[in-house]
Amino acid sequence: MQQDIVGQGVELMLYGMGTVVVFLALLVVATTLMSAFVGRYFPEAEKAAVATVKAPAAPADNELVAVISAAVHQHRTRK
Amino acid sequence: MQQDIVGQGVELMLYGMGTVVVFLALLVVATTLMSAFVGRYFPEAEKAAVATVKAPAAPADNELVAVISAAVHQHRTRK
Amino acid sequence: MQQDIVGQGVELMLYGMGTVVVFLALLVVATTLMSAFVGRYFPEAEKAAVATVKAPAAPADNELVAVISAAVHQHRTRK
Amino acid sequence: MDNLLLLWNSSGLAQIGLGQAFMMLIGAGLLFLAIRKGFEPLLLVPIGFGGILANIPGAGLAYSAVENAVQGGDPQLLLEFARLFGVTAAESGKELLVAYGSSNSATHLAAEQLAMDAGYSNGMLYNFYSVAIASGVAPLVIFMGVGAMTDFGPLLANPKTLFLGAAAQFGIFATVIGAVFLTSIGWMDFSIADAAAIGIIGGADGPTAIYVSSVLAPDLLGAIAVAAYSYMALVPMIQPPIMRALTTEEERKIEMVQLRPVSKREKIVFPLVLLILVAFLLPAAAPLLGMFCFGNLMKECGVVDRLSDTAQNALINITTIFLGLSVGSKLVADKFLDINTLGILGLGIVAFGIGTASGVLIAKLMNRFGATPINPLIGSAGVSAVPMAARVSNKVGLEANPHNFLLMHAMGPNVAGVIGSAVAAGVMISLVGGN
Amino acid sequence: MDNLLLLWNSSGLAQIGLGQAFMMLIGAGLLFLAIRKGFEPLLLVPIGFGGILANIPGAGLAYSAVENAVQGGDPQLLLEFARLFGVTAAESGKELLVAYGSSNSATHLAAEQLAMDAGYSNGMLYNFYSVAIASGVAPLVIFMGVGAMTDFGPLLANPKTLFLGAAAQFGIFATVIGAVFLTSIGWMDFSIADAAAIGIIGGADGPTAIYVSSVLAPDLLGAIAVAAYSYMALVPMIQPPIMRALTTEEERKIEMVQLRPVSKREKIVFPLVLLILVAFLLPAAAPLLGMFCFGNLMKECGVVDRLSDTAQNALINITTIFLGLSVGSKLVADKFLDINTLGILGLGIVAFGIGTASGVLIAKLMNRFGATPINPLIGSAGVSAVPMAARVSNKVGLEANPHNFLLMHAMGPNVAGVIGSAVAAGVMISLVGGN
Amino acid sequence: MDNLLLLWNSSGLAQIGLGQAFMMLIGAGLLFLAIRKGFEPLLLVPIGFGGILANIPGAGLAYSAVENAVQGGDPQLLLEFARLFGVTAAESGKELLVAYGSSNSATHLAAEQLAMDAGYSNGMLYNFYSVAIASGVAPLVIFMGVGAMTDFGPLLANPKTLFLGAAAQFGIFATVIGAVFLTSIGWMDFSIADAAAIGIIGGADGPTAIYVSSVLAPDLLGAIAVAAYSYMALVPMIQPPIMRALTTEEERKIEMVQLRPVSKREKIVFPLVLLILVAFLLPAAAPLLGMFCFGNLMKECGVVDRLSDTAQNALINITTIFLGLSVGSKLVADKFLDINTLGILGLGIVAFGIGTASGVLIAKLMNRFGATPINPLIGSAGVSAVPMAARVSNKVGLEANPHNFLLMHAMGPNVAGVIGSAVAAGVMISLVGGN
Ligand code: NA
Ligand code: NA
Ligand code: NA
Repeated sequence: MQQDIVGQGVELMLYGMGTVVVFLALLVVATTLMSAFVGRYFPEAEKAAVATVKAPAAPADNELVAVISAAVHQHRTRK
Repeated sequence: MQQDIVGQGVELMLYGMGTVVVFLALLVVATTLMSAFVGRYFPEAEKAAVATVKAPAAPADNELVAVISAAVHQHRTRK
Repeated sequence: MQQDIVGQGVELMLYGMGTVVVFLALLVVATTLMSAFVGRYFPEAEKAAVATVKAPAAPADNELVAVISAAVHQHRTRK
Repeated sequence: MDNLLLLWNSSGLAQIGLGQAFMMLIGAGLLFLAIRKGFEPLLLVPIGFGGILANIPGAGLAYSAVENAVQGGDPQLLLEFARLFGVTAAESGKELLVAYGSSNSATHLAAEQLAMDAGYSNGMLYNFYSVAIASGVAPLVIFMGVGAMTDFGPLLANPKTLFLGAAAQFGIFATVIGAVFLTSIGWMDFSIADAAAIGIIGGADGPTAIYVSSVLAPDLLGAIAVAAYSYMALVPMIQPPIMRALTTEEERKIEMVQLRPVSKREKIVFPLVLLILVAFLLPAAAPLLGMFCFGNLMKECGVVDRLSDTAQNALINITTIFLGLSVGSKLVADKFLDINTLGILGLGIVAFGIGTASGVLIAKLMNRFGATPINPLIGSAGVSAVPMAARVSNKVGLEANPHNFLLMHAMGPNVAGVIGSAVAAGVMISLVGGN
Repeated sequence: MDNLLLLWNSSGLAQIGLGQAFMMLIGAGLLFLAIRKGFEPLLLVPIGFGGILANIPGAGLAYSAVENAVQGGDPQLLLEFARLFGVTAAESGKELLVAYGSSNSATHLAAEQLAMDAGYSNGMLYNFYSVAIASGVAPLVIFMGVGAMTDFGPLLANPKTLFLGAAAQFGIFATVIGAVFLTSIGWMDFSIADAAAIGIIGGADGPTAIYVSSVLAPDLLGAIAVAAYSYMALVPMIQPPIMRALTTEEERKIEMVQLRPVSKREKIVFPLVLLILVAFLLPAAAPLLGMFCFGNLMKECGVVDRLSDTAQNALINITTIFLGLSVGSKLVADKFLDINTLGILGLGIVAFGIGTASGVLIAKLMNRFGATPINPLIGSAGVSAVPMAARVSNKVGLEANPHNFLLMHAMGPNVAGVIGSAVAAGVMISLVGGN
Repeated sequence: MDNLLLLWNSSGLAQIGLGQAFMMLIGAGLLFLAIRKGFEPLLLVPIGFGGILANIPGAGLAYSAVENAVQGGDPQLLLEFARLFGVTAAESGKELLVAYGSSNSATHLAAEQLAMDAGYSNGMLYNFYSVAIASGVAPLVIFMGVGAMTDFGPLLANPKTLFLGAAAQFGIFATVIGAVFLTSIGWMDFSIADAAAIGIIGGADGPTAIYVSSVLAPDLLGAIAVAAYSYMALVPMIQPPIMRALTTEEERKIEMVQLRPVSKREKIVFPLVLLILVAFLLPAAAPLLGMFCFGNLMKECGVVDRLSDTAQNALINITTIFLGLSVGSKLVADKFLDINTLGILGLGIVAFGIGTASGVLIAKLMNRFGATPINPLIGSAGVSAVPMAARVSNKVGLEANPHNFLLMHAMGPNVAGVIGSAVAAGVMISLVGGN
């Protein structure tokens, strides 16, 4: 990379942005194929519902804390 | 510190104890001012009660453990 | 250990297996004596029951998780 | 009497510099924003507090033993350092440290031994930084925990949204151009590696930003991390105007089709698919995305819940505490107070803006040519800033159409943005990492 | 253009070797077994995933800075390494690394400095391995956690079962003989230390196997750990046929007398008794059994429950994650793909078989000469593999006699087996550790 | 045959010394006190167990690789060490280690390499000690956790009680005088740094004592930590007689005015006020009080509860386990069995007594001249030993007046005592740390 820094920056942008787009495009393809394959050969209809309900873990975790602290609170107020 | 060790010890006591007293005295002043300032400009009467009730965390934590283990115990005995 | 590797292996087996057996035999003796001693001088009939019930910790821990997640589940379904 | 002098000289008041006082105010400011305004408190509380600790005059908590020794300023010792670094004894302490920085590993070791023998030791925060960040482990462990908290369901239900995650990364590279431009016109002085690290702020992803700058521009890490987390907290203020400016009322009203249910198995296989793609196309992104996929696999596979729970709680919390304090150690005055820091803060917010804009615009494009309707508002979520950006999309959508819940739809580009910036990080490390 | 080349050359596809591709399949296979078949998932998920990461071409995650530098292959640098290791520059990279391995600590340090100065660094997994396993801490911490989860009640109620735990360790030493035999006839090439490490697979105890091989045969650690955990998961398939073959219907029907209640105090004193015996007879086993006893004491003493809970949860989970990934780093193709690995896998299953058999046979013997009846099926639990082996004894027992619950009786030999293999580990380390 | 010999020689019985046997009894005694009598079990269980491990003959768990190598006693190796340390080869092992201790960092490194190359390695407990205590991190992390468990409400409601926390620290400095006096009359042999470290026992604060002695007198750390925790457990026996002797029935009957409610905001600002004072007046106390304030801020600010919870549980528990074992490593016979240890134990209890007395006396003084009545019994709580000392004040108060609940009033001086001893620690480190 002998050329000036602006040149380097432009290059970095071209190659970088290019890679990101290509990579995620391939990921779209791979994911779609994977989903089709799994759906075709390993269907699992009933579980699906659960799967989507279970949703993100973070909230779940927060809820857990909430539940417990609620319990603690009850416990405190009870005595 | 060329002088004998007893001298060093006495010196350490004087300077050490002095610093402790001065430091905590300044902390008394700073704390009092801070409380006055906060109380004057950022009053928060209703919250206060809660604040003092919430008290030390350690007990709270023990209680939490207590609550949970109680739950576990119930659970065990239930089955 | 100049001799050939097979010789070393046989030796390792003899001394190793010997040590294991001797060690665990001594442990049997020591344990039996200890139990007798504790039973004689520090009996603790009532506690015993509890002790055996409490059993392994791992399950307990799993149960705990179970209980909590149950709580969380209720909590979720409730809302 | 000498003791009294000793005590006074060792006190902060006797030694405090203007810069340190100022940086302590900055630290206090970050604490205020975190506690009162709720700006990413999990990171900004430790960072702000660490920033205050790092600037305590005379404590040298953020300095290595060698730095503390040089600042100690014993002439005899300075002479030995100068000889060791092969510079003239006349050099000032600052120049000595520059020479130290550019010397090789063997010299580093010798200098450390010299400092230790003279009774100096590494500061607490310096040790935290070495273990948590210089080793690269803390950002990776946090990324694993984030993976264990991430649900790829919405992304799997609508993979096209990955393009939005890609588009929003344009903010990263536009910022790189901005940084090199400011350098070329002489306003700033960034190397290409610095520019890359600054750009990653536009990734709106804390651990990624910290990881990249720890590799490419350790000196700028403090400013970059502070900018990244502050702007992530400001997303609800930064994004909406841009989103409204670039979309019509009708577009914002667009309702999207209900997402299909995603099976557990797809969720288990996805992190492996992603891992394989990384392995074959971009090994430089393997540490970041590898740990991310590992965390997600632990969450989804359902057979190692105790590991997954620990990764989401005890482990990520412990790591966050030390990561935050370590980042704070980079807020030490003589490293942070620099015109470049202003440049970084300025470029960072530009990065967020451009990322948001490109996400929205590409969403409009896809909407034009795609079959199923896409609400352009979910494009802005592509910058990541999980889950804030997705919530913003949802909120702005509700303003236009009270019955239009975009949250789940926005989660797709949102997590795609995390992958996107990690990929960008990989490219940058493999292209300019060598420098 | 050069950048495009740079990116392509740095991509995995350009660099992947057949071995790496194969090992990534192995890693995927382990994940499949762990997730779908439930094979010891807590360890095999991290190990399998780590194995995939370790073989990502071009990422060098499992290599030290020096290994990465040598593979980097800059001629000038290789020349300097060759000079440093005192070999002719002609040597290939592989030979250079052999010379590096056999050089002394000072040379190691110099080589690391050389690699660092050339811009190479340790891979992520290599760092995990150094901290978690090479230091020996991870297996010890896990053993402490296991101790905190172990209930010695059944063992204390019937100490004789310790003999079954001893008998089953014969599998370990028989395997040693097997390993040296294969070497003597030239099929394999194991040192006596290697043979000892391989034998410990028969201990059916993960942390013990990892600890021993990290001391005696680090290069074989990957294969040994994988074999140990896989076969522990296969216990329900490996043991029953052997148990049935060696026992008569009548023997399997034997009902054992109800275990006496064990007092809390006995349980508190036991780990100390064990510790004293270790201290006086086999100091080499002190780290392993010491931490094991410590964990158990924390559990039983009842006054440090918060420490015991942490040892059983957060601490052991965190350690397991990094231990698993570290073991995975040993699944790197050029170390794992070796005829010796096949030998290890073969010998390992033999070890399990022989251990099971000797446990059952000694149980029959004790049954013949002892006063109280012993069901020979509990002998097989002596191999440890807690609690799987005990469950197997119970299951096979129920087949013969639906009212015969052997689980608690089998827990005695089961935990005795853990002690037995730790003792065997100690003997081996003190006898061949010096080599 | 040689193997049998090898095994016997490597066994403990063949090598045990009287000192080691005695120290193992001491360790068992600590376990008894902790488990049966409830003496600070969270620390004394790990310390006691670590003490037993450290004294296992032949295992060398508490020794560095160099110490193990010297004790190994291979003549050739000893010769090389002697040359390295520049002493005559005639020297005994003990003298060699003294020379090693006084040699510089470069020599240390060379000696370690020599020992490693000879096949020796650091003992498990030695590694724990290096990572947990020598680095200073464990006491700091525990202090952070303590901060996250501390409620400054009572102190804020009645700041004057800070003076009681100051007064009680007189025990620390009186003990320093005692130590130097015993030295001057030749009964003991303490340096001024040793004396300072011993005095801190009077701070009745575990982590502070361990932190200070790790800096000022690492060799005395074991005795100091054991004394500190034992006497903290004995507070209910040590304090009441002194409190009764120095107060009249009437004084003990004094009822104090209900504490005013303290607002959340005061609690959030207080740790920052304290931090600023430390920063400006006593940077040497910054690591200890900085982490303490950080923990407290995390607790009070209310926006990082998940970090605060982790700091109070998983993190502090994990750290406590390794801190305890590390302290135990200092109970190794040849370092602990020393007349100085008796001196330390004796001086320690004196420190507690004087601290208690001065707290009570100053309380009486303040009562005489102050407006609002102060019950002198809360003065004894100024030694810290949280929360034991406060409970003692409450208990003794109830004896005199069954309707007089002093607990909350005593919590003020109690936490003030923690700050007080941390300040004293800072002064000592900055005054004698240089030596
Ligand atoms: Na992003
Ligand atoms: Na075993
Ligand atoms: Na105190």
